[in-house]
Amino acid sequence: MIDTCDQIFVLLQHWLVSFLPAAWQTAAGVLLSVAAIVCLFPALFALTTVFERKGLARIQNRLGPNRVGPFGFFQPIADGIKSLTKEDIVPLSADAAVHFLAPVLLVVTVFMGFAVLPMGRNMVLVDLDAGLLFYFAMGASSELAVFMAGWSSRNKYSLLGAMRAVAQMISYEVPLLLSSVVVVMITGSLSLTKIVEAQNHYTWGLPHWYIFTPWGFAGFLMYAIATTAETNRSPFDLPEGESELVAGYHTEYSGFKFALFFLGEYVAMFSISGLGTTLFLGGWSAPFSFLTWVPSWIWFFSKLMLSIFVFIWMRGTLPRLRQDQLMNFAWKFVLPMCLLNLMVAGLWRFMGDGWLRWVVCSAILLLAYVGLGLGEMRRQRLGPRSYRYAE
Amino acid sequence: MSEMQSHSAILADKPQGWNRPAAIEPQNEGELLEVSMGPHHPSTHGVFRMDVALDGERVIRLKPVFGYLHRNHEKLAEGQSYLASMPYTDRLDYICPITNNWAYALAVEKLIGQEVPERAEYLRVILGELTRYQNHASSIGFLIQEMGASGTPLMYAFREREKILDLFEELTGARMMVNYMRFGGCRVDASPGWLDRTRKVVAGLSGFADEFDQLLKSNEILMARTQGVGVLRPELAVNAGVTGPMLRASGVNYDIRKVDGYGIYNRFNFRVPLGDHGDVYDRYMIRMLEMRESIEILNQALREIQPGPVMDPKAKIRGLRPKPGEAYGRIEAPKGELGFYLISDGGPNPYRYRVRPPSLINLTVLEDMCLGVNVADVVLIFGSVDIVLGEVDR
Amino acid sequence: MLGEGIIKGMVETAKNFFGSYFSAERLTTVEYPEQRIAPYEAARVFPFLVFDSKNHAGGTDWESGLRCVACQICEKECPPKCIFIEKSKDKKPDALGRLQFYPARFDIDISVCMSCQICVEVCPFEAIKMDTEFELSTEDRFGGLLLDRKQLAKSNQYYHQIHPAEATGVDAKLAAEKIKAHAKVKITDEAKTAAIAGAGA
Amino acid sequence: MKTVEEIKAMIEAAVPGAVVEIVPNPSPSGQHSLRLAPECALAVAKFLRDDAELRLDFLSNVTGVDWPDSLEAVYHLYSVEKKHGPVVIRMKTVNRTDQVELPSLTPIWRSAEFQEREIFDLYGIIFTGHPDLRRLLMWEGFKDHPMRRDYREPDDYEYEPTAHDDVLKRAQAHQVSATGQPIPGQEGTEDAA
Repeated sequence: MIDTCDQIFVLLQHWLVSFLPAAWQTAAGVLLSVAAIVCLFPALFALTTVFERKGLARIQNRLGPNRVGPFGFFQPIADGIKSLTKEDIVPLSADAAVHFLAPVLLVVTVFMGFAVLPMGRNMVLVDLDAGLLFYFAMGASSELAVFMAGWSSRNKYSLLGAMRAVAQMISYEVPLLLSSVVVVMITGSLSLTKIVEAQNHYTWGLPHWYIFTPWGFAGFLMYAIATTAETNRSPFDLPEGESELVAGYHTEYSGFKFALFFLGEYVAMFSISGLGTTLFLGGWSAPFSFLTWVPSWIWFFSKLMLSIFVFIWMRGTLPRLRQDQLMNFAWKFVLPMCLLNLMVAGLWRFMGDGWLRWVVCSAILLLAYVGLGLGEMRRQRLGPRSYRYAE
Repeated sequence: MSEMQSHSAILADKPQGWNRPAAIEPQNEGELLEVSMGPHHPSTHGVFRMDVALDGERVIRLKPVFGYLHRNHEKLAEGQSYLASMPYTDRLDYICPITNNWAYALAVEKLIGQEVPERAEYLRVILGELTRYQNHASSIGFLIQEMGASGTPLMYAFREREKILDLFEELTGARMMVNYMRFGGCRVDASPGWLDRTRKVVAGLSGFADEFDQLLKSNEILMARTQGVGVLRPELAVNAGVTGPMLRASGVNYDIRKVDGYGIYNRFNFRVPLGDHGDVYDRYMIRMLEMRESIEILNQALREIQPGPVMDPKAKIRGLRPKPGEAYGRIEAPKGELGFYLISDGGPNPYRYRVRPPSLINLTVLEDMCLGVNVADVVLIFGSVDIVLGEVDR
Repeated sequence: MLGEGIIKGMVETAKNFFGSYFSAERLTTVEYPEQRIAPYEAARVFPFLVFDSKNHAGGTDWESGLRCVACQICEKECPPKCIFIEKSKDKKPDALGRLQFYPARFDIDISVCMSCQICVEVCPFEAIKMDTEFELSTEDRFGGLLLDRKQLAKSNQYYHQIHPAEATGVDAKLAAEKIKAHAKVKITDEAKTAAIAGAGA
Repeated sequence: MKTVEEIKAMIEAAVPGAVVEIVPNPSPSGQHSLRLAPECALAVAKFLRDDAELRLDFLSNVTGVDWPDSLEAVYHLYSVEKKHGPVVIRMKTVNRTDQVELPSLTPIWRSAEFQEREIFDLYGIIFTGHPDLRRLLMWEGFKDHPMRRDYREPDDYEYEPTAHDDVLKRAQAHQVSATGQPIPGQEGTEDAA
C-alpha cells in the first residue's frame, strides 16, 4: 500500500501507456510526463502567486488578496484572464520577432530543466548520467532570453535591466556551479538520481543529507545566494528593480507575454529550488527514518515549497543591493568561499571518518567566513555608527 | 560646534564657483545614455522629473525638472483673505499639514502681533511632534521602499501613522487636510478623552521605533547601500540652504526649535542628534533619533498641558485686515525650515504671500550629491532628501 | 555585521507575519464595504444646509425652514469658490418670524469643495454645517456633483444625529438668540401696536 | 543681534561706495530691511556672509514682489553659526517692463539658485550672473510671468460646473470658439430657471 502511494504517478503512467502498442509506449510515456510537468508547475505557480501575495501581505500586516473566490484563492484565475485579454503592445521601434521570441525562449528553457529533476522515487523524466550538467546548460540559456527581451524592446530602462541581468546571471553562474561541484565530488556522480540515493541513508534515524555536513552547509548557503541572484529574486532583483528601472527588462511587455515572463521567473524558481533540494536537502528522502512511509514526492514538494517560502520571506524583509556591490559580493565573497569549500570537501573526503574532520572543516569555513566578511565590511568602511547630540 | 567654525573659516576664501556641482568626465567612449526619469517613474514621489545622462550606470549629468504639480498656490493666496489660505496650506506638504498650518499661523501672528493662549501652544506642539514622528517614519519607509524592500517598513510606518491620523481626525475632523490652526490659537479644543488616547498612542510609539531599529538599523544590505552614499559636506549644506534632518545629518547643529524657540519649545527638554558623515545612512539615522526625541517632547507636553482657552477671544477670524507691513515666520517643519513671508498693504488679502518650501530648497544639492554615483543610488539619495511634490511645486 | 542584521530583520518580519494572525494591533485593516468604522463626531466631508422642521407645521418642508438668509458670506470666504448663491427678490419669514431674504439658488459643487469647513465657521446664522456622508460618487461628473439647495437641505434632527454635542450647543445658542429677538420683537410689536393705536386714535 | 542701523553702518564702512537704505517695517514683527543698490549688492552680500561678526551664511528665503512701479527681490538671511537673524535685504528693479535686471546672489549663497529661477519664471526679474537661469515651474516656451499682478489667466482652463458671472461667460466664449459647441449643461437653461 505504502509503495503504491509512493509510486502512484509512476504506476498511473505505466497503466495509461499500456493501452498503446508497444512501439509507441516509450514516446507516449515521455509525452505523458512532459504533459504532467507542463500542467503541474504552472498550477503550482498560480498557487504560489497567491501564497506570495498573502504571505507578503501578512509580513506587512495587511490582509492580501481576499476578494476572488474563497480566501482569494481564485485570484490567479482572474489575473490570468486579465493578462490574456489585455492588449499585447509591441513598441513601434522594437524588434518584433525577437520581442516575441524572448518570453517563449525563457519559458522553454526553464521547463527543460525539469527533465532531469527526480521528483520522487523513480520519478524522473530522463535519468541522464550528466543530469547536473544538462541542468546548468539549460539554466544558462535563460540569460539569452532575458537579454533578448531587454535588447529588442528599444527602451532605455529595458536595456539597462537586461545588461544588469546578464552581468548578474553570468557572475552568479560561477558560484552556482562551484557550490554544486562539492556534491559531485563527494558523490562521485553527475546523475541527480544517484545524488539523491547517496543521501538517502539514516544514522540514528537522522538522514545523511549533505546540508548536515560543514561543506554541505556552506555549499548550501552559497547555492542559496547564487540561486537568489540567478532567479532575480530580492535582494538580488536588480534587473527588474522597480524603484530605479521601472520594470527592468520586461518594461515593454504587456498582456500574455508579460505573464509568460512572470511564469518563467517562478518556474525557474521552482526548478532551481528543486535542484537545491536534490543536491543538499536529500531530494525526495524523508527527514527522519520513521517517516519513510510518507510518499517520496510529498517530501520533494514540501521541501520545494519550504524554499519558496524562504524566498518570499527574504523578499518581504530585505532591501536590494547595488549593481557593483552585487558583483563584488559574487567575485570577492561568494566565489572565494566556494573555492575554499571545494578544498574543504576534498579534505573531508580524505580525512576519513571521525570527529576530527568535523572540527577541522567547520573551523576552516567559519574562520574564512568571518575573516572575509569582516575584511569586506572594513574595506568598504561599513558598520554601525554612534551619534552625538547637541543640547 | 568646532566643525561649524572651521567650515565658516574655510568659506571665506573659497574659490569662485566652489558651491557648484563639479563636472564629471565619462569613463567610457561613445554616447551617453540620456534617461528621463519621471514624471511617472515609480520612485520620484509623484510627478518629479530628472534629466539624467548615464555613462554605463554612472550619472554624468542630472537636471531636476519641476512644475508638474504647480498650481500657483502663492497667487491663489494673494486673491483671497488670510483665513482662506489656511486650508490651502494643508495641501503644500500633505504628509504634515499641521506644521504647515503652524508656520502660516505663526507668520500671520507675527504680522498682526497676536498672542496665542498657552493651551493652544501645547496643542500645537503635541500635534506638531506627532506630525514629525509620522513624517519621519513614513519617509524612512519610502526610502527603504526605494531600496527595494517591497514596502515592508513602509507598511509598518503606515500602520503607526494610521494611529496618529486617527487622533488627528478625532480632533480636527480630517485625517490629512486638518485646517486646524487659526491666527491666535487653534480651531477646536481637545477633550480630556482625546488627550488620554494620545497618551496611549505616544506610549506605543517608542516600541514601534524599536521595531524599526530591529528591522533595519544593523541590516548589512542597508548599510552597504547607504553608508558613504550621497555625502553632503556641511559647508555646502549651509550655503545651499539645506535645512532639517538633512542639514543635521551633515553635522550642522541648527534646529529652529532650539534657535528661535518659537511657540513654547524652549520649555521642553530635548536633544538635537547630529551626524558625522552626511550620507544617506546618517540621514536615515538622524530621522530615527529625532523620532525618539519627538516622543520625549510629546511626553513632556502631555504631562504639562493645562486646561484653558485655545483661542484668544480678541483674535479676529473673518475680515482680518493687518496694518501695512511684512513678516517672515518660520518653523522647523519635519522636512526643514518652512517659512511664510507675508506683505500686507492694509487690505483684506495679503499683498504678497510667499512660502519658503524646504522640499524645493533641499533639492538644490541633489545634483551635487548624485554626480558620479550609480543610477540606483540616485533614487536613494533622492528619497533621503524627503520631499513632497505638493510643496516643491506649490 | 556578518549577516546577523539580516537575520534580526527576518526575525522581525516573521514576528509580524505570525503576529498579524493574532494581534488586532498589528492587523489594522478594516475591510471597507462590509466593515465600517463609525465616523468621529468631528468628521467633516461636505457642507449641507440646515433647516428647522420643528418650527413649521409641515416638518418636511425644507424650503421655508432653511436657516440660510443668503447673506453670501460663505460664498465670498469659500477658498475654492465652490458655492454659488443667488439672493431672492422677495423676503420670507425665517425661523424667528423675521422677514429675511432666502437663497433662490444655492449650489455647492462638491467636485471643487475641499471640505475645509470655513463656510461653517464664517456663517453667522448656523445655517451651513458639515455632513459626514462620504459615499457620494456618481457617474455624472458635471450634474451629479453639483448639489442644489434641495439636495443640500438636511433637517436639524439629522444634524443632531451626526454631530450631537455640537448641535446641542448650536440649538442652545439659537434659543438664546430667539428669546432675545422675541423680546425685541415684542418691544417693536408693542411700539407698533401703540403706534397703530396712536394713529387710530 | 545687531540692529539694521548698525548693520548699515558696518556695510558702509566695509564696502566703499555701498548705497544702503533702511526700509522700516511698521508691523509688530519689527523685521526692518535694508535696500541695496543693485550695483553694490554682490559686494555687500559677500561682506554679510563673510564678516566675522555677522556671518550670515544661510540665505533662507528669496521672494519676488511685484510693486506697481517696479519689481523687487527680498532676501532673508540668517546665521547658522551665530544663530541669529533674520537680516532682510532687498533690491528693486528700475521699472517693471524693460529694465528688470538684478544681480544674482547665487554665487554667494547657493540656496538662491532655485528661488531666483522661480522669481525669474514667475515675475520676470532677470538675475545677471545666475549660472543657470531657466524657468523653474512653468514650461519652457511659456510666455508671460504668472505671478505678476497684471497677468491674465487664459480661458482654456478646465471647465467647472460652478463657473458663474464673467468667468462663466469667458469659459463659454472659449468653449464655443474652440469647439463650436456650448458647454454641456450650462447653455443658460439653469440660469434662466
